Amino acid sequence: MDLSWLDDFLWTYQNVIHSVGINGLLALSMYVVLAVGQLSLGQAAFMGLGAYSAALMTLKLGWPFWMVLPLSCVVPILFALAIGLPTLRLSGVYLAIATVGLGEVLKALYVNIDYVGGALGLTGIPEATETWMIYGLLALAVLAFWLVARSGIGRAMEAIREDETAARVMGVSCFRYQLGALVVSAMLAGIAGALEAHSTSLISPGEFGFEPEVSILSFALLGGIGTPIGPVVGAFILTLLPELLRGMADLRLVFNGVIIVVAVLFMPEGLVALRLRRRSA
Amino acid sequence: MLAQQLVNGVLLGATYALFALGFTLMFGVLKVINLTYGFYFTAGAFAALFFTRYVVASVWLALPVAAIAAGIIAMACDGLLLTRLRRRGAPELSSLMVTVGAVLALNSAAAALFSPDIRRLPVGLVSVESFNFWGVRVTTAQFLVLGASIVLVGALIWLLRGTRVGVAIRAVAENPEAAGLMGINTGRTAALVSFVSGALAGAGGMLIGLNFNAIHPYMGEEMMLRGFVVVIVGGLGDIRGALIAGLMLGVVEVLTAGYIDSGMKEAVSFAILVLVLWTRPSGLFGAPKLRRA
Amino acid sequence: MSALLQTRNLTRRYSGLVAVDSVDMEVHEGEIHALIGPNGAGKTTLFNLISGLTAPSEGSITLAGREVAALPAERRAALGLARTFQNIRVFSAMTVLENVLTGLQPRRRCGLAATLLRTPMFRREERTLVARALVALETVGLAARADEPAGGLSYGDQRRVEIARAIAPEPALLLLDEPAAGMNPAETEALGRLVRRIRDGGTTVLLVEHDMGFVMDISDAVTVLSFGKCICQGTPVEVRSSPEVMEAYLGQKVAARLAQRFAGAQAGRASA
Amino acid sequence: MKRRSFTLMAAASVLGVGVLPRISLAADTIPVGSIEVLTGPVSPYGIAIRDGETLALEEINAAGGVLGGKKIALTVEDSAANKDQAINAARKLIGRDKVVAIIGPTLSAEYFALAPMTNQRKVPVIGTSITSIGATDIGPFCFRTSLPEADVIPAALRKAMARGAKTIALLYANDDLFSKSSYDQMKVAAETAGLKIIDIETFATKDTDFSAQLTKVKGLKPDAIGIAALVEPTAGVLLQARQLGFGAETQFLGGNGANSPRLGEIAGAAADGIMVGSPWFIAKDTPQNKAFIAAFNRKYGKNPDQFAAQAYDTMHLLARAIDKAGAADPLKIRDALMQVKQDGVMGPLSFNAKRDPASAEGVLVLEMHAGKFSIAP
Repeated sequence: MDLSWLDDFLWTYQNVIHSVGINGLLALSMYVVLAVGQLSLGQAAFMGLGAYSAALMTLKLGWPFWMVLPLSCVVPILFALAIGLPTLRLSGVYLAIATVGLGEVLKALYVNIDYVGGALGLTGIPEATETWMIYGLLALAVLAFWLVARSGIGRAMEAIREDETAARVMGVSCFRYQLGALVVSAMLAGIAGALEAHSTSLISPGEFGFEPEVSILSFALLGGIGTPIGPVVGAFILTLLPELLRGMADLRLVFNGVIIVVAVLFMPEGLVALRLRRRSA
Repeated sequence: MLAQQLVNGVLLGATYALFALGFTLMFGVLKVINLTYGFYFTAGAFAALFFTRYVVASVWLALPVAAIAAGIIAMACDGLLLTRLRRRGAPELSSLMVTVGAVLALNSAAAALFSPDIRRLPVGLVSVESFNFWGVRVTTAQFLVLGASIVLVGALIWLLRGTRVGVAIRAVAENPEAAGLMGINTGRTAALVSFVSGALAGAGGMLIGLNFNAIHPYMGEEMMLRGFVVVIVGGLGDIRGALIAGLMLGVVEVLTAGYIDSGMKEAVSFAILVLVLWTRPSGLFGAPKLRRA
Repeated sequence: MSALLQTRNLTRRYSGLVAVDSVDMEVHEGEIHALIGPNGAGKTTLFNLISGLTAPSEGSITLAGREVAALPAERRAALGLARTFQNIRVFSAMTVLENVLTGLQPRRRCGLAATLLRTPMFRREERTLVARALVALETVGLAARADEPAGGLSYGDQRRVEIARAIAPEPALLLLDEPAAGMNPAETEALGRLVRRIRDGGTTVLLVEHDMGFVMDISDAVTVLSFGKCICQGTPVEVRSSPEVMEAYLGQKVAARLAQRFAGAQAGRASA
Repeated sequence: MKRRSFTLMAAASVLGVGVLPRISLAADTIPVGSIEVLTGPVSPYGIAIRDGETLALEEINAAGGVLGGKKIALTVEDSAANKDQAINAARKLIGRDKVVAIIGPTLSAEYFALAPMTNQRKVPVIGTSITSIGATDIGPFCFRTSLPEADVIPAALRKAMARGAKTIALLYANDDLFSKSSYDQMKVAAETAGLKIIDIETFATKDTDFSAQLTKVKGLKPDAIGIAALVEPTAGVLLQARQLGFGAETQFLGGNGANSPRLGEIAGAAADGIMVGSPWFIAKDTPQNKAFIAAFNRKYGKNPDQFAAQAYDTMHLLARAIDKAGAADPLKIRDALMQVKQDGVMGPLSFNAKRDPASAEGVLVLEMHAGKFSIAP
């Protein structure tokens, strides 16, 4: 069988294939926060921090990618702690409010620092991301979340999501779980950012603002947060759909927004309304 | 120069305060972080734009038109998006998520419909002349913003403190269930509060669009970021706090740009936000409200 | 008998209102202790203070000799405190068994690493927890419905799920907030047997209840609260004959009855 | 391998790709690609470019095409000002449509994102609106026909100095690449020309309040103020500057972003007197230009702008290069591009060794009066 068309296909759609997987990771990073009943609107910002710190390690320090990739989650985690520690002690939606402007503020910061390339961003980032890395990490993350969901930790998370007060009197420390989830989420987003930076040769300040942020939320809500697979499926659909429906680019964001509204109002379980059966006695 | 900069700061701060007014009212009563609020602001500005361009070029007529149009849109959004959740007793996170999605859809749709170009209200709608007080310049539009802010704040306080409707609104803000048992129609009160907040936003959108000569589909989203800082620093739902915090933020931003570095403006406002969250999470003027309480 | 739970000068003020006013109370190990008083006497606030959902304005709470007033609710749960709620709070999307397993959180020892690696210890622990949860369900008589979603159960059964969830970790002290509300006489009687069985299993029970017959029938000790103050503490017989209680509480019997009926009607609506 | 190819075939059918059938078309037409911003806030620029190149394409094909009668088939892809979409478009044009050259993309950031990949794949990319420093340094297959602002701004600065300016303050939008590179080159040009830079202020493209910066600048009393930003913030700065009392004693200079009729529409009288350097002007009196404007009006019913003019010239130059190369081969076309010369609507056009336009002869200084640009006296 002649597979040269396959090479062409792979080359042509390499960037799409990468985006799909990276968006899957981002959707999972949103999932883990939603799974403990919180909302972070800073996932794109965390991704940007990962992308910038990774690109800087590669370009300015010349470190190899196998070192850069794991280290790319350090800065996002520090930011997550700085924002999560005060806000998660408070009730309700403070985390969401504190993170809503984070992406835009970091953008203003990036453009003002010449060391990180100003308005242009960082160019000439060597291509080091391989498709298998993205999908390997994605598979690993799904597996890990699945294992966690089917355990006492997963039960505690679901309890927090359903009723924080009841969870607390059962000995579940909402603060610790929520902070832990935020840290894991920042870590995932940061690594996704590093993969993104080393997949395309340029990252620029405007890529990590409010709109990508809300798009990430729409991935998670389309898929539903009953399982870790749901958000990934959501990300796949919403990344491929604009490729299929070209010429509707203006309406892409409208569509993402409408998905969130419809998901919350009419199908709180998500499109992929699965729920893990943990055990049958 | 310092005098001019302080005036610049106060005028900028007045626009922030004006914007934050309805936002904080909406949260105070309905207990919802409503991100579509920025869209009402845009809608008011566009309503004024079309009105002055195609109907009558008059500020005094355009202002109520902008307010009423935005108020109706706000009421419709609340009815379509939030009433259902309120009835279901859904967590506040759901309401927030709905409005996050809605504002992305609405802003993107507005941009697709009207094109994202920056427009301005017809030249000559207000005199472009500026007044000179001992070297400090203030324009007619700026006076208008300042004056309107004061009038709107006064009207809002009168509505809340001096009318029967205000009593109902405050009762719902305090405890919606008890208010319902006392015979207050909470659904109608919610619609009314949405209308008033939306109208404040719409009026703000027109005045600020007039002042800065810029009306575009994303103007509300731009203001929203500042609006968040203002309502958190002022304390969520605290009208007086929002006014003070708005003015403060305006002055701080202008002084940063004028005397430190114009590139640091955004960073400074966010730094204030984080600082307040760490030290006084209920805002500068409120009592701390921890989860345990 | 030593005091398992002791409050000293426990006070909670809201703006212009003292909900709980310097309450000194002792609950002894192995007893069924009832907390009674007319509506609005501060019983639920006192429960919230003891379980850690509300921070006291003043005073101390000791649990098994340990000062807990400053600890958050989740830490008190780990020290052996469990409770149910007046308005039922089961996790409706979870199955009955999962609800009870969640109640066993304080007994869980495996961390994230063991969870991810599915170590033998993790598997053993899951098996043990499920077994304990089933025992608790057996106790309340719901073992057969373990795999049904809790949200689909009847009001009375949800109440029993909540009790199973609370007793599964074998707490030292169990707080029951109006467990008999909305139950018919037969159900109330069964509940009485259940509470005794829980006590006999080694768990001290503190309960709020409006059904006087039920209270007087099963309680070893009774504390009477009125307008936030503790006005009487003793055995059911002592309390029944106390002139203060007669005056403060039984004088308002009609009101209390009405309140009870109202609560029952409300509960019935909630379960529908 | 088998399973992988199955998955990929499934993915291919999901994506609705027709990789195979397209290749057969390549025999009688020469595929050329273009990537422009056709949707979103920046779309007016991309649409102007598409209009310009489409007009040129029709002229070329009507005149018998290239390589002895073959027609050029142009595929225009939308990048939506999104880096990933621009890369996807370039990969599709090269991998699926087998284009021999790409015109575009519209934005410098998109150019920096996709050019390393196209350069590696050895397909020439010709930017028509790329003004950033270093864009064509990415590799030997990276071209542009737009003059870097370094070639345009000095003319305006010289005019200001001739009118007595000795000091200048610079204001720029630091969050926008186009504005930032405009500023970078304005700064170098001012230093080279001997103007004293007494203050540099920044703002964000979407800002509406510039009073703090302008108040500070006013205190320093510069002879001239250079504004490097897109047209809308430039208009905003001018309007507020007039409110704060800047008068005719201060000369205003704009970057390439200000070189748009929209400036007069938005800012009205406040924009009077601002000067910009421009590689092209609608009233430029050459036969090529007159013919272009007439043809553009016939086809689109409106006047072209500089972006349409640049794209129009670029498409003609590319056709010439394909003819000169003698084959639809990207490598040969690249070499031919280095040699072709053309006298188009912008003036003489050819590439220097760095693949930038070789000549800045056509640059004019424009000044605004009553909302309209004219050639500065």
